[in-house]
Amino acid sequence: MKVRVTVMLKEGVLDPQGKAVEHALHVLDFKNVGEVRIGRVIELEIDETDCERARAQADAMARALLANLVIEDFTTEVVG
Amino acid sequence: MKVRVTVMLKEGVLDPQGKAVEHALHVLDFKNVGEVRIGRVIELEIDETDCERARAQADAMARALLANLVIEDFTTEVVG
Amino acid sequence: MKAAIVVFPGTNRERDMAIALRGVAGQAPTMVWHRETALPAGTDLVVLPGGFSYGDYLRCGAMAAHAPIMAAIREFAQKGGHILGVCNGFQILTEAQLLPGALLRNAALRFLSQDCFLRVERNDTPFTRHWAKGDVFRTPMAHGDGNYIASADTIRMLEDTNRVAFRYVAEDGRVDAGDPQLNPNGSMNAIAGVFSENLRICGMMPHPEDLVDPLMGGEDGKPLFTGLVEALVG
Amino acid sequence: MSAKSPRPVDAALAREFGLTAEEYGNVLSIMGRTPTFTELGIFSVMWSEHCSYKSSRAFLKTLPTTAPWVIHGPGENAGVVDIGHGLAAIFKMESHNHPSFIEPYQGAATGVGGILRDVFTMGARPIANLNALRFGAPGNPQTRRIVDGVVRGVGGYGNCVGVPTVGGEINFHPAYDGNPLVNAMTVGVARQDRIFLSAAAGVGNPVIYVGSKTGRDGIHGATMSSSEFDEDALAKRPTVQVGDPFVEKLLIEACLELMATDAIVAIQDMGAAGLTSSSVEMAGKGGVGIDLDLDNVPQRERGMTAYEMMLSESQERMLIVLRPDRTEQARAIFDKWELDFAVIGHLTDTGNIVIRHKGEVEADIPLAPLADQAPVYHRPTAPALRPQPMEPIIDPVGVEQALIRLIGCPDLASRAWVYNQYDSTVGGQTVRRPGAADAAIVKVEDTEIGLALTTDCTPRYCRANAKLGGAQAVAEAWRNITATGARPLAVTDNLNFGSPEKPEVMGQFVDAIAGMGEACRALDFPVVSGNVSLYNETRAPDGTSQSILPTPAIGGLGVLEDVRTAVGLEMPDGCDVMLLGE
Ligand SMILES: Nc1ncnc2c1ncn2[C@@H]1O[C@H](COP(=O)(O)OP(=O)(O)O)[C@@H](O)[C@H]1O
Repeated sequence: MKVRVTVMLKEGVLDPQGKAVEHALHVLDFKNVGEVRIGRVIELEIDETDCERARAQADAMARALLANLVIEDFTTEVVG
Repeated sequence: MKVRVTVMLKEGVLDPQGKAVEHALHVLDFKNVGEVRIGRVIELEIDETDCERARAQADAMARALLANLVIEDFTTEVVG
Repeated sequence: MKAAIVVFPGTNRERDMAIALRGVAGQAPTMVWHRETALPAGTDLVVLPGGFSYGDYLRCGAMAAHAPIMAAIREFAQKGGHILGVCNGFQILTEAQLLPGALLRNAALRFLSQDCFLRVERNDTPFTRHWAKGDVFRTPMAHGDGNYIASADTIRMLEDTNRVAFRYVAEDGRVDAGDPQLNPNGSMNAIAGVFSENLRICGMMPHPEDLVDPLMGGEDGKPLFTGLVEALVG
Repeated sequence: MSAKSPRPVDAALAREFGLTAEEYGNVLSIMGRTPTFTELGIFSVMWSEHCSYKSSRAFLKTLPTTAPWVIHGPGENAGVVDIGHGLAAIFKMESHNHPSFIEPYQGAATGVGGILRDVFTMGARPIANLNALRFGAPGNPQTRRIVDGVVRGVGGYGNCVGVPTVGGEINFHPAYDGNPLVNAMTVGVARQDRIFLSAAAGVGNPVIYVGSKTGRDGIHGATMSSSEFDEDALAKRPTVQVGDPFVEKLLIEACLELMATDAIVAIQDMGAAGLTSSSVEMAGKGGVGIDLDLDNVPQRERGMTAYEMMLSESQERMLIVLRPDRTEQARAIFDKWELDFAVIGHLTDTGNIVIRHKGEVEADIPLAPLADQAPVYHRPTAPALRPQPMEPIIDPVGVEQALIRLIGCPDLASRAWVYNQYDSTVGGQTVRRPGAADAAIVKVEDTEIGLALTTDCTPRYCRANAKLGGAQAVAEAWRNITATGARPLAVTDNLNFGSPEKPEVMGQFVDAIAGMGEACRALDFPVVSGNVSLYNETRAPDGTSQSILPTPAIGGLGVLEDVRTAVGLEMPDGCDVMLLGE
C-alpha cells in the first residue's frame, strides 16, 4: 500500500524557495501566478492492507521523522 | 485557483535521499516500510477560473521550470 | 583573450574566477550581469562561475538557465564560442541543455568541501591542452549537488565519443566509481566534467580557479587557464 | 493615541512581557501615562537582557577596549582594528543558542546571517566565518539531531552567501544537553575611510527599509532568549525564524554598492527586536527623533499590527538613513538586486520615536530616558561550586593505549567531518584552511596582508576556575595566532553562562571577565566587540534547572604584514623539534 506524505511550511513561515520560484515564473512571463509555496512529498511503500492502519503509520512516521513540526505541517493520503 | 505540481525522480533514477529516509525509518523501528521516494510539491496560486486552463498553465510551468525532464516526471492537479 | 564572467544573483565565485583569469591572461575579465541581453563585443570565452544562483532553490541552476543573458550565451554557443561552466556554472549549462545530463544531490547527502583528484581524459581541447592525457591534478571541490547523472544512452554516447573531460580518481589515477573516497559525490562513471559535441563548452564541478597560487596550497588548477589563454589568444 | 490594544496594559501584562514591577514603574514615570500595547512591547524588548545587557553591562565595562590600533571598540555593530595600508578588519561573534535548540538548522543558519549583517553593515565585505559550538553528551540521542542540524545550518547559510568558513571549535558535555551553544563569528575588511556607523543625523533625512519583507517571525525572540528554557519553549515554537541566505547575499552586494557612494548617513541591521532596536538605537545614538509610518513597511503577511511589525525578527533586513535627495539613487541599486526598498520615515528634532500605523499614533516614546533609564543590575554573586581537585592519576592502560583513547575521544577527534561540510575556499584567499594551522589564515584580496583567526575556550577549565579559565581562553587565542607568525591585535567574545539570577553563576561570570581582562591587558589584546548570552539553562523534569558550563568563547584576530610568512602545522622533512616554555 502506498501512502503519500506531503510536508509544507506552516502558514506564516517564510518560504524562500517559493518566493524565488514565484519571481522566476514572473520573469518567464507566467504573469497570472500568485503565491508559490514549495514542499516535499514522501511516498512510502507500507506493508499493510488496511488503509486506516497504513495512514496511521505514515502519520507516526511523519511526526517522528518526515516533518519538522516546528516549522512544517503535513498531510497523509493513501495513493495506491 | 490552486494547482499542485508534484515532481518525482524518474523511475530508475537512484534516489539517495529516499534511501536515507528508508534507512532512518527502519532504525526508528518502522519495520514494514518498503521503498521510499522523495519528491517536491509546488503549490501555485493561479489567477484563473477554469480548471482545465489552470492545469494547462501549471503544465507549461512545470515543463519550463519546475521539473527537469532529464531526470524528473511531474503531475499536476487542481486542489482548490 | 577577452573573457566575460556571467554574474547571476547568488553567484559567489566570480572573483575567484577573475583572479585566476587575470593572473594568466594579464587582463581582467568583464563581469556581465544576468539581465544583460548581449555579451561584450569580441568575447572569446564566457565563464559561468560557481555559487548559488537564485539560492539554488528549486534545483541548482534551474532559474539561472532562464536568465535574460542566456539567450545571448546560446547564440554564442551556436556560433562556436567557448564556454566554461564551473560548479553552479556546470549545473546551469546542464539545465540550459547546453551540456547533457544533470547534477543530483551528493550521494552522501552532504555538502562536500575538500580536495579531490581529477584525471584529464583528453588533451586535444582548449581546456585541457596544457595537461597530458591521463594527468592527475588536485583541486578543491565545494558543492552539495555534484552527483552527475544521465540516461544510460547518454552516458554511453559520452564515453563512446570521448566527451568526458575529467574523472574523479585516486592520486595514482585509479578510477573506482563505487568508492566514496575516490568518487566523493557518487557521479556516474566518476564523471567530474564533460564537453559539448564541438568540444568548445566544458562543464565541471570542482574549482581549479581556487588552486592557481602556491600561497593557497598549489597551482594544480592553473593549466586549465594557461591553456585557454593560449588557445583563444588573438 | 491608539487604544486598540488587544489587552489592557497593566502590571500583569508587563510581567508577562518580562518586565519587573520596578521596571514597569519606571516605564510609567517615563511616559507619564499608561503606555500603549506597542509601547509596552518596545520597552520590554529594549529592556530585555538580550538588548540591554542589564546584568552584564557593569562588568563588561571593566574589560580593556583600547589600543593604538583599535579604531572602534564595543558600542558599534562590530569591532574595528587597523590592519595597515589604510584598511581595517571588522569583526564580531554572536550567539544563537536558544533558537538552535528549538530548530537547529534554522537557528544556526540565522545565527550566521545575523553576524554577517553586523559586519557588512559597517561597510566591510565579509571574508571569513568561524563558529564555536558546544553540544550535549555524544551518547544523548538528542545530541546527534542537534549536531546534524546545526552543522548543516552553519554550512547551508555560509556556503550560499559565499563567505568561507575557516575555523571554529566543538566541545561535548552533558551540561549542554538541553542548551547547545552556537556562537558564530564573522570577519570583514573595509577601507578605513569608508566605515559606516549607526548614529543617525540630519533632521528631515529619510529612513529607508531594505531587504526582505516583514512577517510575524520570532516575535518576542529577544525576550525568549533571555528567559530559561522550559516546556513553554515548545509552545513558542512557530516563532522560529527562517533564514534566506540568497537574499542575504544580494543584501551584501547591494549595501556594498550603495556604500561606495556617499548616500548613507547611518546604517544598522535589524537584528534581535528588529525594527524596534534598530530605529531606537540609531536615533538614540544620534540624539535625534525618528518618525516611522508602518503602512510603508514591506509586509509578507496580511493584517499585521504595529506591535507585530515593531517586534518582528524577520531576517535579512536593514535600516538606513540617507542624505536628502539620494533616495532614487539608492532605490535604483536595490531594484537592481531585486530587494524590497521603502521609505518608512524620517528623522525629527523631537527626541522621540513616533510610530504611526493606519493614521493612528501607536507609540510616542522619548528616546533619551528609554536608553538612559534602562535597568542595570549588580546581581549578587557567590563563589561557584568547584569540582574537587582531581585524585592523582594512576595510569590504567599504558601510554600508547591512553594516546589512542585520547585521539578518539569526542573532544579531540578530527573535526574534518564538520569542516568538510563548510566551503572554506570560496573567495580564493584562504591560505590555511581548517586543520592546517593553529589559526586559519585568510589573505586580504589585492594586498600582501593576511589575517589569522581563531576561536578558543575550554569550558571545563572555566568550571574548575572561572577566572583562570577566562584568562586561559584569551591566552590560547593569543598563542594560536602567534603560532602562525601573526601579530595578535584584538578579540571579540561571546560570554555564554547560565542564569544570572543564580549567585554562583553570576560569580562565574564576574570571575571569568576578571580573568579575561587580566589576560587581555597583559597581552595588549583588547576586546573590541562581543555578545553576552545568559539564561543558558535546562529545566530538569524534577523542576530544578541546570546551568551550562561557563563558556566565555574568545574570537581572536591577528595580522601578518606578509602573508607568505605564515606558518602552518605541517612539518617539513629533516627539521629539528624544539620545545619552548616551561
Ligand atoms: N565548528 C568548526 N567549524 C570550522 N572549523 C572547525 C570547527 N571546529 C573545529 N574546526 C577546525 O578544526 C581544526 C581542529 O580543531 P581543534 O581540535 O579545536 O583545534 P585546536 O585544538 O588546534 O584549536 C581547527 O583548524 C579548527 O579551526
